Amino acid sequence: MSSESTGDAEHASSGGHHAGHPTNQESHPALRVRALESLLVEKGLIASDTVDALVQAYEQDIGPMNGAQVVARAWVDPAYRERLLDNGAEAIAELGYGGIEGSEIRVLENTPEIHNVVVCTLCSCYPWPVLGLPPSWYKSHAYRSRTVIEPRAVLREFGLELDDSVEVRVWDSSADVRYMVLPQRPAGSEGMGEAELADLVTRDSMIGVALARTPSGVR
Amino acid sequence: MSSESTGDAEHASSGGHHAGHPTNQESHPALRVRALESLLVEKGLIASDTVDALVQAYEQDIGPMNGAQVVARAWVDPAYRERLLDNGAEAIAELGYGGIEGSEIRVLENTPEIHNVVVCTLCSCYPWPVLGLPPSWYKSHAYRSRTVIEPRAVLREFGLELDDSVEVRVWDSSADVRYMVLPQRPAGSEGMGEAELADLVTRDSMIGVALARTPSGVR
Amino acid sequence: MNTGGTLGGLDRRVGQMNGVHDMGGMHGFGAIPREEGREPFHAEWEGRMFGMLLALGSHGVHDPGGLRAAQESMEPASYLGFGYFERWMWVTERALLAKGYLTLEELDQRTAELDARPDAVAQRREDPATTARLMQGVHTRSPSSREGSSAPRFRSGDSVRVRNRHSPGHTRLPRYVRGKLGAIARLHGIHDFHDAAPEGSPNLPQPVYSVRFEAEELWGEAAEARQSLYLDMWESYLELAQS
Amino acid sequence: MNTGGTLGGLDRRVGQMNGVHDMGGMHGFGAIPREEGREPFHAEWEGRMFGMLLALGSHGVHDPGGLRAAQESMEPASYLGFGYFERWMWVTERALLAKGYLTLEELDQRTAELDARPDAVAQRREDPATTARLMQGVHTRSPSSREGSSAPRFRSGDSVRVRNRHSPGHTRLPRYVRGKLGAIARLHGIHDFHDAAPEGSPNLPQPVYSVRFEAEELWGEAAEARQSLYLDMWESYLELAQS
Repeated sequence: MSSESTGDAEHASSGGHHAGHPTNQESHPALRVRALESLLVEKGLIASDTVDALVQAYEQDIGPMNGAQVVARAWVDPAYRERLLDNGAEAIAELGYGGIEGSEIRVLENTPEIHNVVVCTLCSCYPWPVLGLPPSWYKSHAYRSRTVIEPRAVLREFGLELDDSVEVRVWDSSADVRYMVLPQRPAGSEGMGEAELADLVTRDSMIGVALARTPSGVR
Repeated sequence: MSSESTGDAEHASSGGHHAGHPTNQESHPALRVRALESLLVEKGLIASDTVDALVQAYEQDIGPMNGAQVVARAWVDPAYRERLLDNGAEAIAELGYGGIEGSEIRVLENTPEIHNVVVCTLCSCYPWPVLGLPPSWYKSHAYRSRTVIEPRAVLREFGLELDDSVEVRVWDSSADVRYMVLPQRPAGSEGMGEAELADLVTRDSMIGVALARTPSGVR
Repeated sequence: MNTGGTLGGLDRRVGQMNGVHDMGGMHGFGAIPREEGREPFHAEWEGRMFGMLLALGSHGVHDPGGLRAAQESMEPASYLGFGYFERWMWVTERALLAKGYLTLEELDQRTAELDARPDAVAQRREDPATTARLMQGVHTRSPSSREGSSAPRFRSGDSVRVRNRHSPGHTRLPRYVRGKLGAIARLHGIHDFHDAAPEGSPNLPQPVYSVRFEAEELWGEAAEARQSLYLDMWESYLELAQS
Repeated sequence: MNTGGTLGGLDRRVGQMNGVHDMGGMHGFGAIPREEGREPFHAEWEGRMFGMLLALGSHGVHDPGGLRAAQESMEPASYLGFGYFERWMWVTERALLAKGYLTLEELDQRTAELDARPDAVAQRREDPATTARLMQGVHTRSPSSREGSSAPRFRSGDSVRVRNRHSPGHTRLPRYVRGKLGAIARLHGIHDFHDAAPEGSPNLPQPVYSVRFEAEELWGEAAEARQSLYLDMWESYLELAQS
């Protein structure tokens, strides 16, 4: 298997031999990136605290916990759910989320009859404000190539076996609209509050490769 | 540019880092092939003289000089030309050529109205008995990908500018039939004998990326 | 996002229409890798690279809208062999070199210096005002819809045929739908158009539609049961199908 | 060529229908590399590798007809990154390992030994009888046409539509013609069929046709002036077009 398919971390350790790389010397990406940052700071093109703040934002503040709140709200508030399905980005902004890769977000509702799953075949487009940066598998060549031609096989790899009566809708994010799935509210979650419900909403369930957790699976 | 695009020799020198290669250790192909041959000889799976004979055959005996003789004969002998265009492999066998990758050979006649050019997009199929093993450029990803979609641009890279009135026929060798082009007999070659004519016939003219040489270009 | 300008000389014409990045429907990439390390950054350098990429964009050093096209100008074997953040590193280096902000010599030299002194403390530069402005954009929505002058040509339910386009240059039209029959599901509004345009000709905003395809139309007998596919398509990708 | 059997466990089902090897019409591979070194072998190891490949085939160690499919089972980045003879090395190693003729350990060990002793003289083994028999095949034609029991379905001039096939496994049907309209130019006779078949079902010989396509049909507006394309196609790839 290529380093690509096992995530970037492993790739980092594979070192040089990069045909086509515009450098004279082969070097470990970690070292190369340090050199790049050092020069850009020195030349005043970037500030260290800007990079710090961006890293911190996408490591800590901007992630699937945001989308989970959106989903939980939609589960308890029918009027919000309607606004969310009608204009995702605006309804998401009501909860304070928005920004890069979130200008247009469309929310797709899973039902007993229709299961939605999101992919980006041409690159790795993803709704950053609600889900953060994509996980490695979403960026993998396997996920990008296979999801449009054999979604049921892909979902089975994620442990999700759908009945043949369910329509699988695959959304390929080729333009400026980003997609997020509104998973079905799990049975047994009646009477739970928004915060508790948000704990049931996983990243994978908002991409469409999994269902939301059932309460028994949480407690 | 990748090592691929500059031929195998350069690639050989680029060394290891082969993700997906079924070996534990990264090694130079030259070394690996020596190890492989050494083991296969030791185990009695191959004989050294067999490998010697095969290398010698494709380095010295089986090459475009064979095809050139076929073309020269067709230029001087109309009945042979007819048999050649009707059943290439049989007519080629009349001159003693045949063997691996030559079971079915179809010969394509270039005319003032029609220019034929041969490619193999899925791999590198080639009529070995008449042209030998293919040159690096024929095996390159660039030639394989581009020739079917922009043959005139490809031919221009080879220095061959065809008038827009000429139909360009591209032959993609996807099955068991192999293709060879019968180039137009050049002006000024009237009265030349077969051996002299064969000297005008280049490998590239039998693939279709060039014309046969004109006598002035030879002498 | 800003879509004017070029990425350090790497404009959309260097993107590849039928490139290896266009992998929808391809076979051979194996199982989906599920092992997860630390996400989203598996190593510190990935985070720094990502941060630099965004920081440079806010300075106008590159055009964020051209980043997809720039990646496509990578050699195919490298595109497949590189990891996600390595591709960004490649694109960023290229942009900085092309615009003259850096030379290859100084980058190589600095790399060698740092290699020799692994414990060197990085020089820092603080710019709280710029950081605050950039972080505002990270957290605040700016809609990408445009005001449209021309009325959309298609209506929901219209049967459309995707044009069989194969011109070189960047596009957002994947190969697997070209020539196929679909149906307009919804109008998304008027959006900037990102495809490569002939030099000097403007890329005017166009209506973008969500178009539905049945899996059988795309994949023939290989299609799975009850699958549909939705793709966002600019109006110029489509023509009304003869019914 | 022999088309039965498998290549050391690498049968045609591991080949890739929509694989990266199917590169007709792709962009991004740049200019055609024209520098020529020594041809056909740029280095001694390339010739030895080639000779071994043919020598092993004559022993039934692998199935020459399955070699194309076996190459397609390479990971895409490796397929693109390897040179031509390196791909054969990969396929040969795989076949020998899978059939148990070699173990990875002994191959690695021998490689290390030879690395340590670069001047070691290779052990030789002579087998003039086998060599003579093999060289006879190298120089003598054996037709690949088969006797056909069923009459060909199509006649020259027939308008045919290429089936939109996307099943995994080896095929000789390039992606760029699927779904397209062509015309039967000529019948080549009955040939063995090489595509992946479901396990246990026989791959019966079929008529093979030379089919002509107009470039506009394949590439739309990107087509060059007055271009046509001829492709050899097994009968099951085609259906009569409604006219």
